[in-house]
Amino acid sequence: MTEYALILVSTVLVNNFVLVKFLGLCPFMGVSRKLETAIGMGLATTFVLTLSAICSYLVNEFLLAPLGIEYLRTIAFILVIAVVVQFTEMVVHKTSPVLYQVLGIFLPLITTNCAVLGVALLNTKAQHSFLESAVYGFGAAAGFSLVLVLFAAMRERITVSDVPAVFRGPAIALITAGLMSMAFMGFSGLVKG
Amino acid sequence: MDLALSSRDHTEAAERMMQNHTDTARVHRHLWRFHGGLHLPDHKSLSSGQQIQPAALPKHLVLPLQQHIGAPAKPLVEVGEHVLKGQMIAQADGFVSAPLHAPTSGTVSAIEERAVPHPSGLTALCIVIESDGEERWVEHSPTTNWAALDASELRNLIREAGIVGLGGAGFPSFIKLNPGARTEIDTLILNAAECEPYITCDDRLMRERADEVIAGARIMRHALHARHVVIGIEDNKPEAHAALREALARLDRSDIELIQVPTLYPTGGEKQLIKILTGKEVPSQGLPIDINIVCHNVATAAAVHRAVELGEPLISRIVTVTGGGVVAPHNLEVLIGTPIDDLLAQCGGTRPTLARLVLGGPLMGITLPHRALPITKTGNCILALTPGEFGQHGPVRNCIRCGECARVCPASLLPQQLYWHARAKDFDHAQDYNLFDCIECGCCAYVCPANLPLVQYYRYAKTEIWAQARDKKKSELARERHDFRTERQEREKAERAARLAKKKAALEESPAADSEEAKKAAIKAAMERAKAKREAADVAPKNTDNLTADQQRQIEEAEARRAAAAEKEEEVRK
Amino acid sequence: MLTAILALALLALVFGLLLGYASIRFKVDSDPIVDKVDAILPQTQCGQCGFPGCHPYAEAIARGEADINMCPPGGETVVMALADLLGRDAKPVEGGAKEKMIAIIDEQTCIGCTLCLQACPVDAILGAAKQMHTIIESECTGCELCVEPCPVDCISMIPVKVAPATWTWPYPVATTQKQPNA
Amino acid sequence: MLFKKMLLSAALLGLFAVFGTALVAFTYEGTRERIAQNERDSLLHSLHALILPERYDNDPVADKLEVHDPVLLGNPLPQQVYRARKEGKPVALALTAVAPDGYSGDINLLIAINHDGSLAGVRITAHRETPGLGDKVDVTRSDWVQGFAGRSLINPVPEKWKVKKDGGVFDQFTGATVTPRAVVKAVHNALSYYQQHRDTLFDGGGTTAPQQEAPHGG
Amino acid sequence: MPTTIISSPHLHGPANVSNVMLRVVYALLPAIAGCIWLFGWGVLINLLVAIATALASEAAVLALRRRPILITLRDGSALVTAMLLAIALPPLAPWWLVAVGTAFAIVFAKQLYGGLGFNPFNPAMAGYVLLLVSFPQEMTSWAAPAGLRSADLGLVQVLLHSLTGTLPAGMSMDALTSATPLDTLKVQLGMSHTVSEIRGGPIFGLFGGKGWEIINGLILLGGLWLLWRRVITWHVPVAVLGSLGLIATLFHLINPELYASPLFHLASGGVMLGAFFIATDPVSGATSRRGQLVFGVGMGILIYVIRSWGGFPDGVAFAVLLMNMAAPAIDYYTQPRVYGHNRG
Amino acid sequence: MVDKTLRQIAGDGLWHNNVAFVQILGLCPLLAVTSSVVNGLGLGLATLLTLVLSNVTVSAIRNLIRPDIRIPVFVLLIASIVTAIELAMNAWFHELHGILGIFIPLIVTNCSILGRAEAFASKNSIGRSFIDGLTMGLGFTVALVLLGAMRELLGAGTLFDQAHLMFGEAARTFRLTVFEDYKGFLLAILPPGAFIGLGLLIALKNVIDQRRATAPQPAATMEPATGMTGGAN
Ligand SMILES: Cc1cc2nc3c(=O)[nH]c(=O)nc-3n(C[C@H](O)[C@H](O)[C@H](O)COP(=O)(O)O)c2cc1C
Ligand SMILES: Cc1cc2nc3c(=O)[nH]c(=O)nc-3n(C[C@H](O)[C@H](O)[C@H](O)COP(=O)(O)O)c2cc1C
Ligand SMILES: Cc1cc2nc3c(=O)[nH]c(=O)nc-3n(C[C@H](O)[C@H](O)[C@H](O)COP(=O)(O)O)c2cc1C
Ligand SMILES: Cc1cc2nc3c(=O)[nH]c(=O)nc-3n(C[C@H](O)[C@H](O)[C@H](O)CO)c2cc1C
Ligand code: SF4
Ligand code: SF4
Ligand code: SF4
Ligand code: SF4
Ligand code: FES
Repeated sequence: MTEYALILVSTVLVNNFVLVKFLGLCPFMGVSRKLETAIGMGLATTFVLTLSAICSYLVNEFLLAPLGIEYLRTIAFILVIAVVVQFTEMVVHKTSPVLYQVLGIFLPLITTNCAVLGVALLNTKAQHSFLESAVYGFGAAAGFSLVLVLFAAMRERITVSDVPAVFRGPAIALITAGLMSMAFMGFSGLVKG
Repeated sequence: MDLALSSRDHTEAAERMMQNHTDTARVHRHLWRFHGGLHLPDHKSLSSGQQIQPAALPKHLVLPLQQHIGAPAKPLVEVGEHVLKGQMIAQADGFVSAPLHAPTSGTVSAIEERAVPHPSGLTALCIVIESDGEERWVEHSPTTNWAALDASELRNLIREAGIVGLGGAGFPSFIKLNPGARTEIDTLILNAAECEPYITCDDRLMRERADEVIAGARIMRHALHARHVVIGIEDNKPEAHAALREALARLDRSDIELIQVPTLYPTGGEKQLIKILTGKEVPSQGLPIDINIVCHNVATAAAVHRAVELGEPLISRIVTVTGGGVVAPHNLEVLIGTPIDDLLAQCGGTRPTLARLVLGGPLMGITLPHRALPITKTGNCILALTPGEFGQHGPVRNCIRCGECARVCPASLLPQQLYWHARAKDFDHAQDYNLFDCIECGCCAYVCPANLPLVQYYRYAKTEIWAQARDKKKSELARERHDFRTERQEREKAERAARLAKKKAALEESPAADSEEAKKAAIKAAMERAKAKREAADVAPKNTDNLTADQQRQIEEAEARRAAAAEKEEEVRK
Repeated sequence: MLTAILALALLALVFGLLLGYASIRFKVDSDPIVDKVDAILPQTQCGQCGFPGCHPYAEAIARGEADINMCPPGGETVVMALADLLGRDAKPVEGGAKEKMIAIIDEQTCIGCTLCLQACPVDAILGAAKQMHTIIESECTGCELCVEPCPVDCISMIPVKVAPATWTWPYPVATTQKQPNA
Repeated sequence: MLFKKMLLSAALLGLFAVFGTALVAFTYEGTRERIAQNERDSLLHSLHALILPERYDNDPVADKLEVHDPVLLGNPLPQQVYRARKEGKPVALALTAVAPDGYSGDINLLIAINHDGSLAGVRITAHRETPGLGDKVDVTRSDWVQGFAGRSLINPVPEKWKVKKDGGVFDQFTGATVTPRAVVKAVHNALSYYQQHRDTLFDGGGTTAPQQEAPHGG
Repeated sequence: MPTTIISSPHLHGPANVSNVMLRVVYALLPAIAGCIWLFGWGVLINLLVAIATALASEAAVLALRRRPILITLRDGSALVTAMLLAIALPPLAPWWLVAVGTAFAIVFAKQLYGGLGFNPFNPAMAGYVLLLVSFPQEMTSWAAPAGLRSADLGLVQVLLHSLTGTLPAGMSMDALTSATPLDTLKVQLGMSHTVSEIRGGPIFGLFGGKGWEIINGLILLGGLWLLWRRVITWHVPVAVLGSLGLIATLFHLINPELYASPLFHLASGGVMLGAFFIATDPVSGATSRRGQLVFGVGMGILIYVIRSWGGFPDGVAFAVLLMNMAAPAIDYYTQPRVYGHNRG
Repeated sequence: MVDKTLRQIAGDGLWHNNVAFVQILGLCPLLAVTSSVVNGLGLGLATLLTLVLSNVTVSAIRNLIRPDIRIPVFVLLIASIVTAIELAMNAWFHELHGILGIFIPLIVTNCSILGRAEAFASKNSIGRSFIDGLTMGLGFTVALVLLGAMRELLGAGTLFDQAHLMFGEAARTFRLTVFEDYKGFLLAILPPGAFIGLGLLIALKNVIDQRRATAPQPAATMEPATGMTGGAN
């Protein structure tokens, strides 16, 4: 049990995907202008990331590894991800129009979020078990969502600030992300190994 | 006493008895508190000792047609007409509107755009009366037996008297005396708080004319069938409180509660007073009447009394002229329309240190660009401030989010958030933070260590939002009309094409009709069609489908102008 | 190597079926974004944006072909609203914001040629052939499209009059606070 | 209709999958040898820095052994032992070990021990110590780690197998004692492990690496 | 027509930004005096370097932006930032360390966002963390407190050291510095010593570090004065100290040999400064009262977590920055109920 | 000579619509691997190659594929190309491959590649798509190298350290020690430094744009040239 908790702490805080591992930065910068959209994106990503971590694990374990074609991992994973995203969209669309309103528009964006492929690849690299893979995926997404939401709230504040003209927009957002990343360094060492 | 005893009066009497049980029960109504508020240096002693004196009759009186919330009044008089004191010179135009009466007898010398006391400093249509100095009253009759009138008759009297709220907002009072579908008005509150510094006109009114206030309260209560009547007065006006208590005792009106509330700006705000006295909150975007409460200013009550029991319309009000910049502060009974300059002169003129002239109190009043402006029904105070009276004024800095403003905001808003969004012109967010619940009391700006002109930001945002709403409405209309036009053009095009096709088909189908006769007939028919069309066009110009009343009016006006122009041309030709 | 190709081809085949199914099953019919954009545009229908009216401009924006700052009548407000809606960065309006104007016809000069009437995109001009024309003030959007066609130059643009009721508070200027007046 | 469209999509996707996979598969076939060689080379490269190539004639990368000792080798996972021999006789071995109590977690070490029990050299292969402080144990940052060469369990005496601050002979860095302390301890442990298993570690030689488990240290 | 339109209110209360900032400066004075007495002249030199850098870099940015300089400098916020950063830095820090940190604080953490009032992060702590992660060696060598160092430096010697890094002959840095109590605790716990063994060391006093107890007391004094002068409210300090104390008590009760006492935690490192002077920074903190409580509790928890299980001996600066990050979201979710709106 | 439109394409890729500075895409590799010039250059070139190949392939098959499976097909193609490149790098730049690690396969999800395929290559001829891929890729590489240079210089005081990873053993001498005896400003090579560094570069670009907007427009040839000098730097 503790090892799962450790994976969670590690992925959410210590090795935060966005601020420390540098994964999923494009949506982090792109979908953080508004708090509400950030929350939507966070939820959608969490769902897809967890699911695709599981699916990639299965594909790796039961298709690639037995056949000895691990070198096709990237292709296979990205296919899995594309399908998971489409599939999610389909299910959400069918089961809950409300949820679709909230999450639907973000789903296409997730295919090109490197965090998703990153989780799949890192999972195989770390030789995680099925459950570990799932927890790792979930933790990564939770960490992503956490900083995305906080960042969005900050950005809403920054957009009404008197930022010098040349820094307005992405520049100050990146510097803010830098300071966030600096703050997150405080968590380093929390989980050793 | 003279109330006809109806069934509801039984309960009323029973309540009165209950309340009579001990005298203190009334005084010790449970008081609530509203969030925030300010303890301010009150500066009231400058003028509170000054008895109400009549202001001198001015030569010219300027009466803006809009002195109230709602539509401007419509003039009933013409230039050159002689009017009598109290004569109605403009009538209410629509439901939310109020008539205007001549404050004195004299001649209407102009109906024109004049500068009005408004923060914009813009002009508006005014009736100007040259007084004849005779103060001749129009015939007016008191209604002594008002208790016999039903509520709607009473309201009509009050409406015809042009009474609007004298507490500041200037909302036509008769509307607020209409409980509407709700038969139960729980509480009528008389606002005697007068919470802003410097102002003492209500204070003096209560000290000197407590009976009038109470009489007005009774009329209002009758109109509203209110179960309770409460007068809320701040505890920094002991004399007024004593006067009212004495009058209540003398008149045996123990059914009217007189409650002292702690002095805390802005206790006099309607919503805040309601909260203090009843613990209830007026819903956002709602009205006191939604929670079965009505709140009137004490001066409004006095005016109602005068209108009903003396038959005098609202032609004067009490104005406090005060501040360090005026030589001798006074409380003056002023005819509506009197120039502010005259009032200042009557108070010994201004001192050279005068830095700013304000109409209203120091927290909510508007800055006057000059003195040649008339007093209107809502003008309760003229404040001549000297630099020393502004308080601390350093440079304007950025908001440091200290939260002081939120601590004092009586509406529990987050003023700094409103500020941030108003500053960024992000009006949607400003509204998310409930911009329109701001009562513009100025508490936030008073405490703001960054000296931000917070209230101006809110006013800017509010007026911009309204302007945007107007624009939006207009653009909606434009879209509709554009779509309609496009559709029409397409329809016409299609029709034309169809006609053409038909014609062509017809021509092809009947090559036999190539005869001379047929051709002639066709030409004739075409000519006739064209003629008919021309005639039709003459009778009914284009574009007259789907018009609004407003457009119709404009068309009529245009036609009239056109007719006049034609006449003129005719004359010229002759 | 063959296993590799086969395995992946199979995977792709399955996924292809799935995606093909999904794409048919969930085809999006119309683009609601166009309507949302159109709702924000001021509907002046003036064509200054380079498109024949607001709706075409909205379509162009939705297609990503037009920038969001091309509508001068809409000004900053519209740019900000669009930026908000589309998640793009707001930028200054092309050509700068303009004062609100309406057209007025000099009724003494008008010869009743109906040209302006045909030009008006919102039917705000009244009149008939050979009769004097009038502009309905409340309907005129100030698009200036009628000015050009008039053969006798009797249409002019005047600023909309501000009354106390339509007046808006000025944006606070930091330094004006606490400055004495009178 | 619908079904046909689906099939078409699937077929197309499948087609491209075949193309793509073929491309990758060909590349894979073309690079496989080289990549394996690369991996060998880079391992050899590290070994060479510790055990000079002249000293042996076998293929230490192939002559490898997996051993397991969570206590002395600092990690519950199996560790690798690469053995160098000359003319079949044991010369030295390099074993991977972990210093678990680094400042920010595990420090991975490659420790080369001569057959006689003296250190041929130590390298840090992976660590997460603070740049500028603890990372000086890395040979690219300072030559502190070179100081281990020639040491053994009796050089210095066990009480002196410590950093100077704790009364030993090894330097620490200003402001960072934790990392050197951890490394010194790990190296010492590895030496102890070697001493305990010295006899069995070189067993089962030859070029074919037996998947043999060394007996547990106790 | 009026030239400018002046909105009500026409009165203003006595508060202004410069006064607020000046009060913070006054409240810091006792602690500064204590630091100089305890750690020597280095503290004073740090202060001077920091203030000079802060003012100069703020002026530089303002000049670049063509904004009024003097009026802005007079608001005193740069002064406060400089002073807070300076007393958080090691007393024997080289001048460039102080200058780099202060310049980063003012330029990157404050002025790039538009200056006073706009910065989402606490400038002083941003500068501090920057230095901590960039120059860990310089940042971890603290001057030993008076009575524990084997040598003393005069003002000129300290100045010389700050400017050139040279010490008088025969003196070594080791003689002047010692590990801080928190650092010692962390390292020695890592070596499997028990708390009571560690606490027996010479650098520990009654309940905290020797000398540090006094400094923290002086800071507390200043903080209470700020409370009394209504510059700050009780919410943040109480939340920080309360939550930290509570968690520390909890763990201390579970295993006193592994987890130090709550008093030790409260009186060590930057907790007092953090609770009264840093977390209370209005600009980068939460605004609403409820939000401030959340902010403070979050900070207390983070301080404890980082101290006990993280890689850094003290977590105040990180905790502040992390909570700064969360402040806008906290504010968003702790809005007060507006008059006339339904609860919830 | 390139004709006008091609030049515009180039200008877009290198400057006006630069993947990193304007589109703010491909951030993960941009920030993750730029702790030194050589790392940045390595990944930049890999990305450049992928972009060119994918653009050309997509353009070549643009008339073949149906809209509903367009994206999966593109993704598949890109993934294949990337994997092939990864294998090649592992074979010929083994150490660099080790350092860049997971960010090589992640080129697949570099939004700019799919973005270019979608927005440009699927609508343009092969030649134009080639130019687009080349300049977009170059623009991205320039960004990677600039950021790498900035961080390496500030963080370690050197430039082109470990150049042998890319250019073979002879290149060890490329290393330029700019500041002797430099303390090392660690922040620059730590994650925060990456964010802040890119922020500063974008601001710098804004400054240049602003200058150029106010200054009288020089010859149009300036545009690509500015980007190029950055690359040769
Ligand atoms: C647009 C508007 C409509 C109102 N309608 C009513 C009404 O129907 N009944 C009523 O009792 N008061 C009505 N009021 C009056 C308010 O309750 C309130 O007394 C008035 O706005 C003055 O309050 P203030 O000075 O605190 O702003 C209305 C006010 C406004 C502005
Ligand atoms: C901040 C604020 C302070 C006010 N103070 C008073 C006051 O002291 N006395 C008063 O009668 N009305 C005051 N008003 C106006 C009341 O809200 C309300 O409009 C009035 O009592 C309604 O009565 P009326 O319609 O008879 O004017 C204040 C309004 C606001 C917003
Ligand atoms: C941010 C930071 C990072 C540190 N990193 C290390 C490290 O990587 N290795 C290390 O041994 N000590 C590191 N330390 C230093 C320890 O806290 C401690 O000061 C030192 O290791 C033991 O103290 P001493 O060298 O004075 O005996 C670091 C300290 C800080 C504040
Ligand atoms: C109570 C209080 C605490 C403050 N704390 C800090 C602080 O911790 N760090 C800092 O840089 N500035 C602090 N300031 C100063 C100022 O608010 C700060 O420089 C702003 O964040 C700059 O915009 C403080 C000011 C006050 C009034
Ligand atoms: S009082 Fe002024 S400085 Fe303080 S939070 Fe409110 S607006 Fe900002
Ligand atoms: S003016 Fe508005 S925001 Fe300010 S204190 Fe009054 S009600 Fe609150
Ligand atoms: S410029 Fe604006 S108002 Fe004019 S047509 Fe275009 S979108 Fe409509
Ligand atoms: S175009 Fe000019 S002349 Fe012709 S109808 Fe219009 S206003 Fe009259
Ligand atoms: S590169 Fe775009 S999300 Fe990582």
